[in-house]
Amino acid sequence: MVHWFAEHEMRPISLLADREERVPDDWLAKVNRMGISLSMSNFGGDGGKKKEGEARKEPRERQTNRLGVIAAEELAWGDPAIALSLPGPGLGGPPVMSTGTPEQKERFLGIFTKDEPRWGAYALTEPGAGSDVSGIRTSAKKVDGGYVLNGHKVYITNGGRASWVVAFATVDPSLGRAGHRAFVVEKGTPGFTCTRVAHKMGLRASETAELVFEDCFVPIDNLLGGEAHYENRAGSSGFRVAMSTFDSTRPIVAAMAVGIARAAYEYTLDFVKKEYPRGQRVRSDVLAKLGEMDAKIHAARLLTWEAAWKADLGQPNAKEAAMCKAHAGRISLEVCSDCLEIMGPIGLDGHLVEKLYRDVKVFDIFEGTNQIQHLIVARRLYEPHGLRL
Amino acid sequence: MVHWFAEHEMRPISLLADREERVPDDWLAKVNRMGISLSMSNFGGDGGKKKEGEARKEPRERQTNRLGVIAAEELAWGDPAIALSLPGPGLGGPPVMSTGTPEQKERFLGIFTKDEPRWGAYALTEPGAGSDVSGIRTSAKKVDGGYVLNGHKVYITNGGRASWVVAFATVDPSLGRAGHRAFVVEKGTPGFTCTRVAHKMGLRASETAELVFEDCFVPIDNLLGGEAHYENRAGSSGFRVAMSTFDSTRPIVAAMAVGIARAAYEYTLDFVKKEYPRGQRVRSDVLAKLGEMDAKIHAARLLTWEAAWKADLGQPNAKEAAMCKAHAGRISLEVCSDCLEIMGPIGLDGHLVEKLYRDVKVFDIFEGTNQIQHLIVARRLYEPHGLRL
Amino acid sequence: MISFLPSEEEQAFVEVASEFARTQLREAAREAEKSRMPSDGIVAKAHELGLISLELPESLAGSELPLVSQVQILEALSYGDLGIVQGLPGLCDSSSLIRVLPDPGRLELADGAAQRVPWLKLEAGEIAVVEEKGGFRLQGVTHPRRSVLGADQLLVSFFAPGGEAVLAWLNRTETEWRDEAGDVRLGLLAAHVGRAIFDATLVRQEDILARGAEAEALVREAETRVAVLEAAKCVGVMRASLEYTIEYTSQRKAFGQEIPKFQGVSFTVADMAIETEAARNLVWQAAHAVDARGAESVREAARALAYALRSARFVTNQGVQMLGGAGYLQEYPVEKWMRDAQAQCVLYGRETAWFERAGGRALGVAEKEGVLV
Amino acid sequence: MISFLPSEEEQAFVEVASEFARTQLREAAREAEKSRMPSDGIVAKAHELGLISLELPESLAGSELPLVSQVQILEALSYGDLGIVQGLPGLCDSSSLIRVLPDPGRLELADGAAQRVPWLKLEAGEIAVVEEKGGFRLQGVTHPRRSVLGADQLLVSFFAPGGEAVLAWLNRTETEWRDEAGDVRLGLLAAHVGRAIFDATLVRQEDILARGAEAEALVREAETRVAVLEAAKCVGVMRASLEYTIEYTSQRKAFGQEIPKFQGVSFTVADMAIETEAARNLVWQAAHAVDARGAESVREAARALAYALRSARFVTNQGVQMLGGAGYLQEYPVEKWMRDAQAQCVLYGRETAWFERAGGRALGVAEKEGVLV
Repeated sequence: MVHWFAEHEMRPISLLADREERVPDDWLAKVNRMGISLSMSNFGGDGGKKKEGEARKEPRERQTNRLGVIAAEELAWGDPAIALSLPGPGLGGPPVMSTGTPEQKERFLGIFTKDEPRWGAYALTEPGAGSDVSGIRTSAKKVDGGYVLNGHKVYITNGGRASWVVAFATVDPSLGRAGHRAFVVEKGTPGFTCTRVAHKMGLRASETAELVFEDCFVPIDNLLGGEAHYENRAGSSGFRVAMSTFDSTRPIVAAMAVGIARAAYEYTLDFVKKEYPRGQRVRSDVLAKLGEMDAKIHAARLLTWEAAWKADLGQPNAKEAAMCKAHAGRISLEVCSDCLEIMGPIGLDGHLVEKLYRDVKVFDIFEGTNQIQHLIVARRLYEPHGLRL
Repeated sequence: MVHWFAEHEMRPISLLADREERVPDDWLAKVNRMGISLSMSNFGGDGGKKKEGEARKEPRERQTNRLGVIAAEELAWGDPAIALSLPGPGLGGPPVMSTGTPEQKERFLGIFTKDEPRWGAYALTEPGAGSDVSGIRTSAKKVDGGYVLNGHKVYITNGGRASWVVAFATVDPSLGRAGHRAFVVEKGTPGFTCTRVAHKMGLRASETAELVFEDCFVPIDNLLGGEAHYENRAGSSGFRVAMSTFDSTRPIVAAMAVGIARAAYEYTLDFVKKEYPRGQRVRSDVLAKLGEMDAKIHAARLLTWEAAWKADLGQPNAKEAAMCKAHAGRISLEVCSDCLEIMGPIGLDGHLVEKLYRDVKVFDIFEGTNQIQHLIVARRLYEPHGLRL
Repeated sequence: MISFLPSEEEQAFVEVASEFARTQLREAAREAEKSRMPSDGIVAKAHELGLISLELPESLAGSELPLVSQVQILEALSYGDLGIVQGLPGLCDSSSLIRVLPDPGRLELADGAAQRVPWLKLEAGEIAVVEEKGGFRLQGVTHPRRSVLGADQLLVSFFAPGGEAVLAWLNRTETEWRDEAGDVRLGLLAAHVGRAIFDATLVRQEDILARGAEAEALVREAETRVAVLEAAKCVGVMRASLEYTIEYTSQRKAFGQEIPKFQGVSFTVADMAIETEAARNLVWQAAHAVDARGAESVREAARALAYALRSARFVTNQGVQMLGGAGYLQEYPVEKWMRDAQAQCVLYGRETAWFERAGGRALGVAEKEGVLV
Repeated sequence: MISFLPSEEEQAFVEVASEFARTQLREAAREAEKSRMPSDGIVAKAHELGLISLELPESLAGSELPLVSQVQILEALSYGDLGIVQGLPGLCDSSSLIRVLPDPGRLELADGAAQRVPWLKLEAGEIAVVEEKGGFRLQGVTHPRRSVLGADQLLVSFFAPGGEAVLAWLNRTETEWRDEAGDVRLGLLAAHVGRAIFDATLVRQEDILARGAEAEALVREAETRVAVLEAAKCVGVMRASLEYTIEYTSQRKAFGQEIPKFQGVSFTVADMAIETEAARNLVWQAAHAVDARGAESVREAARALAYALRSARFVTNQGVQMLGGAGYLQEYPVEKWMRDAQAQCVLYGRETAWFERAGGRALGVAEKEGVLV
């Protein structure tokens, strides 16, 4: 089903959306009615879309994460930029699901209906901070009835059109991670503006926004989990919200990278078949390259499945999530680049592979750079030896 | 000339020396009479062998370093383990030449004559310290008329048979690098023993020794450069002796790695010519691998030449020395491994390439690991930007 | 979707193998390398534990385990020492060939697990073959191969002068050949690597097990199984190097701190872990696929072996690198693992050829000619 | 032994180029990408400085510089912006072909430097060729190539139906062809990349410059020169990415310290520097070799280009990686350099093919058939 959608609904508008740097509105409306959404929204339970109004007791579906990565691979195979633009809570979904109060889940996830395409977003990164999540500087000052936010967030997927954004801020930078808080800031809140939509190397059809909070008052009801959540636990809870999100989103991002690599690889297989008529001998180095891609793609996919599988079992999967992200981020670019090499100059003109190459690069950067993933893997490897990295 | 020697004197005993883990004595005596020595001994001026008795004013020969790397490549092409076993002051030569008093140069370098093969050695590394040269723990306690050394040194090439060893020790660990002193310790000095000769993955014909100093009294005359040398200059002089040695020895080590890679590559070229009779089509992936090796070897050689060339011009070359060592250390193993792949199982039995593969690995480790070289390169790259790494 | 959990039965078997590997193989590794064979004690113990007849059919008193179980056991054993694993008797690669034979009973193997039987898959031109009396005469010296020294029997596959594939079983008692140790120093020194020497050796008509398309199909299926099993062994040696490296570096300081705090060390170790896990998953998946569909899954098997060979070179090399000078010394195990892994690549590579094969299957080209069909 | 010092004259030329690159090309890069060509001002200035007729023979008012001088100048220019460099007029790749022609004067080029003349080295089967009246008719659409859009003239080399090589000069005023921009987005967007469309286009007998062995020799020599020149441009874009990355990362903090203090950053940057320097030296040496021995040095040229293409991909990719999210944004230059470098590889690769060529020469195989001679 998802593959059918990817092939017949996404692929046909893929190059167009890249050129126009946006996904057509009527397409989004149509897809929203079909109920298709990037499975990120389903993480940590089920997304709000289908079950609004039902009680959500977070029954960990045994297959949720595995189904999630399979769907993400297929959607990215169709088109990663369009996949990221699909209506739904996006990366904002997991923190609301995992940390939100029942009322918050209802309020923020309940808006995703088939009537109108809507988006949620996730605002963590700040200019000059990048992968250093602990160093956020957006401030949250406690005032009567809520908090006042001031700060600047960058690289926010769907940040401009989102109905709400999960934004991370600190109540006191000197507290470090313990001072972090997560807020749901709604579109139209005074002092909350989208200042810019970035032009990028790839993923051009996906909206990447910069957000600014200027004396932006956020009512106490929008503090994710409520005051109690941060008082009850010893420190660093807002930070943990951000971090635990990664363990479920990294396999999704890795799966998308796998989907992109697979798209490039399959496209190139078809290309080679066309270039070498039946009965002709294929260059051995081209065969070896194709075999190498096949191996890399499957290796990355299996690492991704492994991380998702562990999540489904309820086991800690931070190491596996980082591994699959690091591996998939790296090999997917290599695959796209090798595909371009095999296709030669023909590949420059109107073929999908060059677009996939531009798209895929950021998968080695966002949701934690390759370097951060290595740090996390190393940390888990040395932890049993009493070494803190 | 050097190539002739490598081909006709070294190659024939190469596999034998590896198996017996030593170079035959009569061969060493013969070679010593021929006056052939690994050009390391010629660094920082001219080695003691040929000009003993003459005044040495360190006239920087314009070509010395460049000739040195060319000779080192050829000798290692012949056999790297045997090259390291050639009589001469070895790595002990450069510090004596650069820092020794005229009397010390005379006394220590004057022993290298054609009468009898003799060796010098260089003892820096300690167990548990590895590349961290600044962390040496061998102690030098000032006493009447000299110093008493206590400590343990490892990985000393020709350490067992050397007539003397340049050993680094600290007069006070709390002084850090400023406390370092370099001594020439002569064979037979009471308290100075060779405790073990190591068995290694490769370079088996080269003697790698462990040395122990136990209350070993070294007369003041054997403090390299004399007391004055350390008093006149502000701190860290012993450390500098060790470090500046690297800038001239690393290109030599890199050149040897290039020589090994070239030997494996040329051997494999010949092998392929034999395997594919004239008029037969060679597999395109084998051709591409050979071309890649050709490129890598030449790239490494040129980096090595560049470092030597800078040294000949009297320019700082620490960055280039580290670059060529890092590059050559890495690619030479890749080349040997690829050669083994091309030769297939035949290469397992009595062929030179597998020996070269075992030999070459350590070239990415000794004289500073690949990691240390990267650190040095990075340090030089960021220095102009005011950043100390 | 694939499960990453071993079954309970597998788990028990793997634990036995792990225990044996840890307590005995690891310790005996250097000694076996020196004497160029595993000790009698090790062989007897391995036999007793049932670890050397995993692939053999039950009709020959083997365990006839599925590949997915075998790969776990072989990984566990090779974690102890790949060199010893490759030197154990049992029929080696030939057990995969025997496993796929329609009638293995005719081989009259009393105890397959006690025997050393290499499978010599002779390359075109490696040995001179002439037809004689419905059989063949072989003349020449083979390339070095595992298990050849002191082999009890030989399985040979070769091409007859007309290009027809032939698969034959040579018995010491009936057929004459010699073997030659040569001068092998790289690695897998306990694996009985040597060359077989045929001096007008007669392959009688009754020695022939299969020919033509049937022989080719058997060879292809057996090769596919061998690829998966050998890949699993690569994973074992990788894991050995990885874990030793973590252990060693975690206790070592330089420049005033634990060296894993330098990303030059810890990132490399992370890459070692990632490559090991990636290879492991590919092997696991290939085993599943071949268990289900036999030689049809040659693509999965080929890519698993190619990836494992490459990763094994990378991981064991970095293991030496991370130990620095110590890594180069024979008193630490990592240099041996690097040599063993490289020898494994030489014996079972070329890596590029396996990638090529996987690519060919993905593209749909004919195995032999590399042309599109 | 090789000297790594430029001559004084070269030094002066390089300084002019560097200044131009720094002050004008770097700044105009995005604009040129947007308008898909360098601005008139840039073109005029480049012309005025004599930077676009370096390879042309003096008989055509070119500078006829040795390659060893040109590679330094091209590196300096491409350091500014590779996209603009590839979009400047002047005869482009064809100037190398013109340079080796025995009688370039017959081409009647008023001002070569002002013209855009691609060299279409047509692959076997790319275009249908039929013989006609001692000349040929071409039919079909070529692959995308640099400088095709709005070309003033064409140099074409192709194989006649019998397999004979033909080299011809097509003039807009005499010959008809069309060009097509297509949909190019990857990189080198200012380089006039497009396809030429031949619709029964006639190559008259008088258009033919050479055929048979002579044509092949000219093509081989020109190709060798082009390889060196294009490799030099790769070095320029590498150096741009390297230096920008050093500058950017040196000012950036994370986790409380400057990010180059993490070896995950600084070691990668060191690798970028090593690869850039390695490629640079190979280019330098190849230029020396080709200056001295022409097409005989195809091995040096091929390995320099192959290495430079690979390194350019590596270095420009790591440049983006080291900048993190910023690297992916068009407001920083590194993403453009990565795209441009990849496009350069696509246009002048395949890297593997160049390595193959170098390997073939090292081994002594015939260029065309890949067989040992």
